[in-house]
Amino acid sequence: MKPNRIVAALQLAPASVYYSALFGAPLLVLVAYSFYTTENFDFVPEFTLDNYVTAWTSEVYRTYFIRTLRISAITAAVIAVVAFFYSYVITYTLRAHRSLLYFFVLVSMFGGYLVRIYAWRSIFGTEGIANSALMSTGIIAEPLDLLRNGEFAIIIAMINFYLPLGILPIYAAMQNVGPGQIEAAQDLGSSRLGAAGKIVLPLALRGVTVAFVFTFIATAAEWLTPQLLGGTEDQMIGNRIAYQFGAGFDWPLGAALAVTLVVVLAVLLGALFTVVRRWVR
Amino acid sequence: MKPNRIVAALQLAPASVYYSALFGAPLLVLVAYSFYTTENFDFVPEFTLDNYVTAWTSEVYRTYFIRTLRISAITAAVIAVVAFFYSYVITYTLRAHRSLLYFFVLVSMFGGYLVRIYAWRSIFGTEGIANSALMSTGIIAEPLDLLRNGEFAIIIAMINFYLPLGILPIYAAMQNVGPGQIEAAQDLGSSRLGAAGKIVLPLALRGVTVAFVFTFIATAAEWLTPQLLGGTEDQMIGNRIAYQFGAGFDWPLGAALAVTLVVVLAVLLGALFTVVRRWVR
Amino acid sequence: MSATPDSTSPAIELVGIEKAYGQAPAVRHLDLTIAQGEFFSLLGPSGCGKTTTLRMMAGFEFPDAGSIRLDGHDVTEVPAHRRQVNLVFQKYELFPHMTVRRNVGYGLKVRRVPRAEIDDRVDEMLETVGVGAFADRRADQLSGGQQQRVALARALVNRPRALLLDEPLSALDVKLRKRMQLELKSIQERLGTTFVYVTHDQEEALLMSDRIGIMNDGRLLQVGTPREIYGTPADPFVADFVGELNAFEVEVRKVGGRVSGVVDGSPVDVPSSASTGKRWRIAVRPERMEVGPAGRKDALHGRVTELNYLGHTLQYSVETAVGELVVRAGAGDVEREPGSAVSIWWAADAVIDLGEATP
Amino acid sequence: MSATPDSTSPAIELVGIEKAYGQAPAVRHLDLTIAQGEFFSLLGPSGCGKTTTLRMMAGFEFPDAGSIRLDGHDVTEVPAHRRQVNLVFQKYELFPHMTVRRNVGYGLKVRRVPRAEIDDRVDEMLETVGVGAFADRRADQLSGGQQQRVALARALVNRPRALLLDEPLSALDVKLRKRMQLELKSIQERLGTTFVYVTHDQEEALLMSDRIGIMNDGRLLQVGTPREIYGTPADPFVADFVGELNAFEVEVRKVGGRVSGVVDGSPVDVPSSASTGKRWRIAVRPERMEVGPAGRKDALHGRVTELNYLGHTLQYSVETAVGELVVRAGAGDVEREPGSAVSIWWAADAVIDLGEATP
Repeated sequence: MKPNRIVAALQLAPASVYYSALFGAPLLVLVAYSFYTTENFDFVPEFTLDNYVTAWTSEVYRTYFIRTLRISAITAAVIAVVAFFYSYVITYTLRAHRSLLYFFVLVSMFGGYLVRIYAWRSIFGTEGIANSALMSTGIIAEPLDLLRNGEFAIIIAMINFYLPLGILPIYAAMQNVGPGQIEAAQDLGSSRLGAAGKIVLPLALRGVTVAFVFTFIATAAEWLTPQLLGGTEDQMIGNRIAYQFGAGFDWPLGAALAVTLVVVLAVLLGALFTVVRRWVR
Repeated sequence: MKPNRIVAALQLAPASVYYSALFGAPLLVLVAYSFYTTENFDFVPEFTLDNYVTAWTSEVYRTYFIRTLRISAITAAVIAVVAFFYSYVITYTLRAHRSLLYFFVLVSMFGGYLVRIYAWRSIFGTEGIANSALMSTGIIAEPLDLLRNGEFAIIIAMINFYLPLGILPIYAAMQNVGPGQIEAAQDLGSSRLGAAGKIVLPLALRGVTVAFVFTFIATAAEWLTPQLLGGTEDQMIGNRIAYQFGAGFDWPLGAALAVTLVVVLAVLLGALFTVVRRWVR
Repeated sequence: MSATPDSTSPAIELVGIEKAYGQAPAVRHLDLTIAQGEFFSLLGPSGCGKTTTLRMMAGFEFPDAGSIRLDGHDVTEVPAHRRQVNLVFQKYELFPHMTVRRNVGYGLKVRRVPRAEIDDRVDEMLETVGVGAFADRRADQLSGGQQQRVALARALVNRPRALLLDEPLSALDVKLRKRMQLELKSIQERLGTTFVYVTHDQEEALLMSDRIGIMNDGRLLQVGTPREIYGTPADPFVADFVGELNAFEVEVRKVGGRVSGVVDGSPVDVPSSASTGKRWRIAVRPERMEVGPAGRKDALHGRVTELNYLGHTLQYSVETAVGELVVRAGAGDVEREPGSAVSIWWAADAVIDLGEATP
Repeated sequence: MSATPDSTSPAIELVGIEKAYGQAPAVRHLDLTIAQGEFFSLLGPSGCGKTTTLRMMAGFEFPDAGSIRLDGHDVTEVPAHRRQVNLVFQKYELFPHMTVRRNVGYGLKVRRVPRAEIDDRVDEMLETVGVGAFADRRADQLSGGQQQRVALARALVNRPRALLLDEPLSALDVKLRKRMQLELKSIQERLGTTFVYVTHDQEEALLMSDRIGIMNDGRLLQVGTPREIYGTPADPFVADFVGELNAFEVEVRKVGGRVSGVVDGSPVDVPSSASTGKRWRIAVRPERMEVGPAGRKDALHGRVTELNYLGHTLQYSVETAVGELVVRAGAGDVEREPGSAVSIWWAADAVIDLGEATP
């Protein structure tokens, strides 16, 4: 009678399986590993909480976690603000070119990480362009620490890399707010800026929140950028996790760190969503 | 008189500068470096074509280039096909859930590369799950080469990682083809499959081409996945470039390889666009 | 695959059709027979179930209960692409990447009609609907009216057993819509194809249809010719939806030996079904009411509150004892300025019976 | 910030307005004066420049040349948010995240009107437009008609010097549109606010307006009352766009001492401007033509090709020597079946002069 429903169910199945496999399975494996015991560089399925004890009590890891959250929060916040204005301008002011400008955003999501990260290295390196330029013009006498590899360099580079990720959801949300609604606000006496704040921001707030969350998660899980730009000291928790899965060869500890990161992010972002939802009401 | 135009120009400026800086500048730096001479582990600005001679004549690099193009072409082709069907299903068949399913796609673009790459390593590793499972069930007696780290593993993992990138443009293109047009084709006697082939595919072809090109470029520039999954032998040109910029410390040769890759990709994809455009007419 | 209709059976029969979406019923126990060659309209407000009914005829929706017959054959479960009916969509749904000619030839090509025959039939149909000059344009380069014609040609060229039209003119502007109404009607008469036409515009339905079915809330309330629907509506909803209406209550009494309605002291004609001592609900169309100088006997008395000029007619709003009445008069008639006292009366056959008033 | 209009100046004056987008002129040398308290409509087909003109009055577009005065003050360069006019948008453009009350109060809040006064004025205005019951609903939970009323209230609550309306009823269905036309008109009369109303629907413009300006192709062709526009159109475009028209050519000759047009051997009345020996183009509205039995002298002769029932009227298509004419008669008149021979005539004052025929 209703062949469409059966067909739909059959077609939904592969997608569900695909996404459970993609996200659910690795996480389960990770959770399982985090309770394994490490013996002589081998992992045995004996239940232990040791990995979590190490992950939570070690001063070293706490420093990494706090640095990671700080870097990600700053990066995500800057991206949310910049992405809002970028989306606003391409959606309303430069409406005629918006497809092209949006295409730029998409392209820059995956275009040449390799080239760009080396460009950043040459800017922020020990002998980097940033310091050399300032020194040669006589503005500074000695290389500034800020402009060397380190937290600042990581944040600047990650803002550059993840900005498109922040633009996507905000741009999408703004497509539902017609220029007509902005005109209506102007007609009623709001300036352009007033309309942006009172009409566009509330209506696109969900997109802004999603942008913050996306970039927060993505940067908190980063290990490549800090590895290449962070020097030896200013690395993030992702580097410790990668190390335990790689050269460190302590997968259970790596898994416990990863699970801890996931839980911390979930709690923080859950709180954020609650606050935003209340604010919107 | 027309304050909006001036405002628009002022607002367009930062975007233009940003994107020229993002793409143009690194490329120019790269091209410049590729003509530098390497002397005693230092690079001096003396014009030479030696780097290009090495890049183009060395048997080793040719092997890397060919392997890279083969891997990327297969990956991009599989992604284009799978992404078309995925987009088709979420746009038309599962219309009611399409926002959710599209959200899945977006999330999976950046969610947990770290976790997933280690999951793939555990599947395809020397002692990987794929071989162990088949051997323990007695289907095979010895580990299959195919299921070890290598080209096959790279392709499978990259399809998984870059599929969302392929879905984005195809999904976007399909949003312009209403379900009404499919119904019109059915009303005129086409089956569901016929309508997909005769109406949806031609109308979404631009999106399919863009998906192929995006994923081709992105995978051809990859060096991380082959480094982690490709074993020592089956690496891609990106690994050689990264090596020359890193441990190899021969930036001019690395730059010449990168410029060569960009040129080869530009020529191949230019040809593809020409063919597609002619076919559509 | 002959396209000649089987003239011994009705074109379309719907028997006991029921259709619900989840808990919400869309069509409730609908029976309907449409004759060969008829121009039949389904008329009703948005959400009344008319489009769902049409889509069940087309094979895009399937009834939960009941059956659909096309030329006498049961097609209840036959999907759209194997049903010999064609649909003209509200938004045309042309294929933008094809020329007009390829759009129109699509259905014939899918059905593997020989190339030469396709060309002939497409050309002929493009001439019939008047877009022969645009045959090699791309469909997305046409104006709304031209797209409408191409959509019509694309459906008609397949010689369907019935042509289904889903508000095909609603996207056109007033002037063009009026012209297309007459053209559609004349094409239908020339080809003799059965047309099932869905619309929410009562003027359109009255003008074009042989018969009209009025739907509301999933139910088919009345089926009849335009004159029946307009003149003797079977139901207060029908009366109000088709044409404008002045509805009011009168007290039914015997006045001078005749059963009359009494309003404001004056007797007015009531339907023969009205019984003495009850309150009865009647209605009179604005153009059936006459307006004249105050003081006339056996008339309603009132005062003009508004006079609107509609070009071809004058429209009065008149405040009376039964409420504000709308009256239309020819533009050449004597004008009564706002504020003037007037009498309003009507012929006995202008009264529409809406039944006993509910207290 | 008193909202009382300055009654010594016109509400709005446009002087020599020119506006082009790139090379495409949108408005060409437009002069227009709209009086205080007037209901003025700008009527024309889509793309005629009427919306651009309205948006220049609102301050969303700025003229390339010419000036705009509001209550006598030059506002040509004043942007929308500092102009004391308000616009009702075609798609309403309510703020979906706010309640009805907050939507309507938005303009007052932005202008820092005291909280208590905002509440009073919003409540009063919601009652005026009839959506008091929905004050605390979210704007996106309303029906189309309710949204329309809220949009009106949101603009009117600011007591604008003029209210600009951009096809505000075009998204509503027929029945609701007709009701809202009368309501809008009555609200305008009650408040005495100057309304500038953009529409492409000639019936709407005739019904509601004190005066109408007809635009085509960026030019203002005629400004006048509905009767002037309909009865003595200044231009063939106006004649055709406002109301339906039977236009044809006659040969002007002296017949029995009088200057007459001769068609098919019969003399017909021609405008006094017509000169003997020329071919003249005249037009008669369908409802001004009379149809009667064949054989009448001094009439056109023809054959009925189509008879359509429109409820309140009958519409004939009649094939004559000057082409197919459309004639409307009251629904109560004697009916002439398709195929019958008929005469068609009209009163002398029914003739619309379209000027000398171009050979």
